Amino acid sequence: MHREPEPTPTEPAKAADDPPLKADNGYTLGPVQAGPACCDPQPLIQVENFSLRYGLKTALANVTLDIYRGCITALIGPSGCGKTSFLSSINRLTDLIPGCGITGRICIDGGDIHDPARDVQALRRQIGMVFQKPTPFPLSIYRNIELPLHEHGVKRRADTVAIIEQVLRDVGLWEEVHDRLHSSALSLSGGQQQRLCIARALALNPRILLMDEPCSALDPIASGIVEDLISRLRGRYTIVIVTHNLAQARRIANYAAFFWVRGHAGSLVEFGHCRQIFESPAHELTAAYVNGARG
Amino acid sequence: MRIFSTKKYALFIAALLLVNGWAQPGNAAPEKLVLTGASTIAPLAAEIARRFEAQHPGTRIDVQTGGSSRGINDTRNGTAGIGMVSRALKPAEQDLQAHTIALDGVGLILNASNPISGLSRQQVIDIYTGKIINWKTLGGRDAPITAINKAEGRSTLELFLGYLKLKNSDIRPHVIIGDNAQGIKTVAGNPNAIGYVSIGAAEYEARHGTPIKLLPLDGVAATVVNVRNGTFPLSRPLNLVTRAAPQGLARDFIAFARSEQVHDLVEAQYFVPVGFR
Amino acid sequence: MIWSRHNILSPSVSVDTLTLWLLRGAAGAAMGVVLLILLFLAIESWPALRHISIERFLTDPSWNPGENLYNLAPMLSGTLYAAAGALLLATPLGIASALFIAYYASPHAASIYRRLVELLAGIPSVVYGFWGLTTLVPLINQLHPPGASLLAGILVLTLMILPTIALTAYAALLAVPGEYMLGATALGLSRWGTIRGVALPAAKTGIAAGVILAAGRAIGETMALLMVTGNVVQNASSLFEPIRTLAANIALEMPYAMNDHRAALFVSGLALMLLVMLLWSIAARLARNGNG
Amino acid sequence: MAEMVSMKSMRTPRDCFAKLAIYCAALLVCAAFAWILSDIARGGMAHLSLDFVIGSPRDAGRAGGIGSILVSTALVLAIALMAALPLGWTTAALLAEYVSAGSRFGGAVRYSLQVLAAVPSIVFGLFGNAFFSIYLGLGFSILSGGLTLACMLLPILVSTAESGLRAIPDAHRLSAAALGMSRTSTLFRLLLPIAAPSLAAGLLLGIGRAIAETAALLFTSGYVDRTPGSLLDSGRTLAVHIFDLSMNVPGGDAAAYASALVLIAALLLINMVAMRLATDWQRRKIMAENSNGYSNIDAPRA
Repeated sequence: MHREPEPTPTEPAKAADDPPLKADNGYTLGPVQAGPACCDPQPLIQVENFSLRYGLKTALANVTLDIYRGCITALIGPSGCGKTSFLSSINRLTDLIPGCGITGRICIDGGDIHDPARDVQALRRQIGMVFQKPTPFPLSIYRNIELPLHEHGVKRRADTVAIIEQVLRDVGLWEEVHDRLHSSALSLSGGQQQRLCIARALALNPRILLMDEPCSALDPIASGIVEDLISRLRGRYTIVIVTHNLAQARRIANYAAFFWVRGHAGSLVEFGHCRQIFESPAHELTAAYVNGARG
Repeated sequence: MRIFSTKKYALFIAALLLVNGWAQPGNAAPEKLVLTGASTIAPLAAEIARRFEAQHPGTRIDVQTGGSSRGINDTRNGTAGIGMVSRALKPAEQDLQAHTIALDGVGLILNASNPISGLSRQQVIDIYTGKIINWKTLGGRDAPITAINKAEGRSTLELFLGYLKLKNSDIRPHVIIGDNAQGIKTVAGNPNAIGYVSIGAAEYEARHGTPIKLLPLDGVAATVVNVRNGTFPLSRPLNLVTRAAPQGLARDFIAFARSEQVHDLVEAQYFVPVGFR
Repeated sequence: MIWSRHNILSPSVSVDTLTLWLLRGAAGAAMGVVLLILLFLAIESWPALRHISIERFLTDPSWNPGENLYNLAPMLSGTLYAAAGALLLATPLGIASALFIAYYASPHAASIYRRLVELLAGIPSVVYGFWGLTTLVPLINQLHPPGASLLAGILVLTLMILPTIALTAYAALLAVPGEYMLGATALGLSRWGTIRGVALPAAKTGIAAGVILAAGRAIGETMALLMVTGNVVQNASSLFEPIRTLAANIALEMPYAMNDHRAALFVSGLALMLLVMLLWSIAARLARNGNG
Repeated sequence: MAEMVSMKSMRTPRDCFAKLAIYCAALLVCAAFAWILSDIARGGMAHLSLDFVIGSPRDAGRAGGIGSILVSTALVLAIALMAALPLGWTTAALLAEYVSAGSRFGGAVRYSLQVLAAVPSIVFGLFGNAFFSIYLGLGFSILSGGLTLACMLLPILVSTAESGLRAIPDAHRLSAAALGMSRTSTLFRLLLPIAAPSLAAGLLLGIGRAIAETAALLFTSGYVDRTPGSLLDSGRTLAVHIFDLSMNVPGGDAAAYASALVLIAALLLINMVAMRLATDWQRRKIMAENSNGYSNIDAPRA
């Protein structure tokens, strides 16, 4: 398949001819051929002393952590502790909020994302984002993916078509929608819409995926399918996911970061391997939260 | 700007040009003359213009009404090439040149069903100043009088007031109208109304079946004949005015409007052609 | 190798900047229109304001520009009488129509009735005026000559502003949360009790804003009134007397007004504009407070 | 709301009276409007024919038709829309998408549009006469009339388009930004197509206002009743024609009725056609820009 960082990608047209590597329920994601294993972490996103405020109100104070390439990092913690703000800072979506200011640094591959010379749109193309509620545009399924592709220079129809098929297969939606690509995306079910949003993000071939409680607005079955999909994306993408579902975080995440509100501002309490956070938390707040939620 | 659809916009403009082209087939820019002013002259001027255009292809003459003052105004500020003024020019208007094309009178009109057949000058004054408010006083049926006055700025009004030696602020009207035609229409629609309009316009309408009648003034019947022989007390010249000595198309048109070629049109409107006096 | 083949252009910030300036230019032009209107009204009014002191517009014995008399007061009163009369009639009818659509009619009837009202909102004022002239004026003339009168003006205006009031009142009623109504019904209030006790108070500001908008429209209305009110400049002492409104005065005399007379018409236009602007700002404030 | 909240009516006398009053009011309104519409329909039908619609007016409009007047109306309308649409919609886009609530500039623009909406049409007529006809020297012409109307339509177009854009949830803007789309293409490719129905609704309202307008046109486009030869010629619109026929032409009532009927029919027709266009346009925009021929890759799969 064509998505791995190794320089041996397959032509997607060929991929379409080959019988897809069949995973259990229609997914066509192949096995991870390369990429860093989670046991050998290399930081992709480095956050140093990062603070965020809206107007005079500090939303997030002094966060420092590394997010590792190819891994799934779960952000957990109670509501209002700045998890979503942190997530939106990574692709500078917070720029859109008036009165929003930051201090500290967020670096991707060593480059500061707030560098004035940084092309924000190019940055955001590298970083896909999926929101809590599925947000397909009220356009056709096809157009939903075509629109960002067109924006980023993929203008030839054949290419567009190939990519759309590829990403829809990647999220296991192809079989369900290939005969109605031109009907409205709003006609899909919630789970399908969320997978379409993931596909739309994948179409731009990002390196990082940010997910803001991607399953919380879905019913348990759809939620299960999306969760399954997310764990399949591990290794291929660096994923940062906000979740309130601790069981889900345990199931899919390699790393977990626990946020808490201290003195009206959210801050990072503890960061570590998922298992460590859940089974032997170093901080008593973490222990209380994890146990409380469990019991 | 894809959504605003440059293509569609271009199409829109193209369609517009097409409509224009269709409206004026094969004629790039006709020579144009605009006449504005007295509603009394406008119908006549429109007829003359039509004949003039037929004889001079490539010209276009637009006639708009509005009143004599507007004719003066528009000619002064250049909006119109020729102004139509249904009275003699006042001393303050000597900066303009007047070219009389016909004579007209102003007559009182009643609804055709009104039994009154004549009014004295004093009676007319009393009606318009609100001293007589019922037709019964004048020997008619028992019905309140609806006095129709013209709006400020109309030459017919000025002429009429001058004849009655009244000021406009003395008048107690019930309805105020603009054009002659509006006055005729109001009188035709209201059996108890009285109004005053151009004799030409009134006679034209009366002949075409509108239920109105002209009243004699000072015992002189309001007819074209009496205007022509100068016995009718309320008569006036119909003028075309220009800012300076007319040039080009304006000169041709004024000459045409004063020529014998249009006498039949003048008479068809119940005006008196010049040169017949 | 799709990705490498496509030269993924870095989307330029300059396009966004360009768009922003384009939009700013357009908005500036829109703003310019208002300034231009005020500027030209002021310029054209200036000769009159210079020659004629302001109080003369209210204290001159009459409106006779030919005799240099410029009293706008009778036309102001005519305008206000007509607008007030129309509001008096149209407000209860409009609110009743809104209540009918919102709470009384069956869904089917409500949608038909609403369509009807919307259709009426779209009928040109000149058509209302024409209808008034050919139907209403002769009828009133039989009752009390001359027919063309304040009453005819009020009736025609009522028909014209009724849709505005009905539609805004309906929108305001629609915005009343359904739970309020359910709650009131659950307390055992009758339908009318619920409406009077809950719906109308909750929709009060919206309805008031609609009425004020309608008043603005009534004051600015020109053609329909020009056609049916008889246009005599006077303080009407009865419903059957003709009047002239400020707007009708402009339409009637503008074509042949000159010098100070023309300028005086621009003054009345300016006055009209300020009057309506005042009403609208009141309505806007009401609407804002209602929302906030 | 009747379907939302079904209230069981308790039959008190006051309740019955209120119900009666409201039904009477509704009936009264219906009756009044039935009266108007039937009057116009009855008066107009007799005079209406194809010749009337396409013919030129003769004898001050008593005879002949309204063909040239329809042409003038269409031209005035076209000028007005061509001037007002780009200006209005871009202004709306600025107000809805680029200006924060507290912005001075946005506030000023919004305030001036409110003022513009409040200006009575006769005042637009005064302004158009002073500015377009005399100051710019356009005279009594289709162009002056159309531009005056454009000023009048601006607030309607802006407010409908702005509210349409504001109704789009921010989630779409966020998603688009997260996908690295520029604000410009978000606006033109995503937000405006989504807002198409409200743009169309505003357009309809604008057309309705423009076609119905008389007072603003009397002193700007004039009332020459011939087919205009160019945009600098005077042209009489349908509404002005009705005014002239009913006020100034004895015996013009029949033609006025017929013209009024045509005017109302035109308003209804434009409404329907534009609605249809809007839905089609939106459907096309919802689908891909180059969707035709997608089936060729679809086929082997099927």
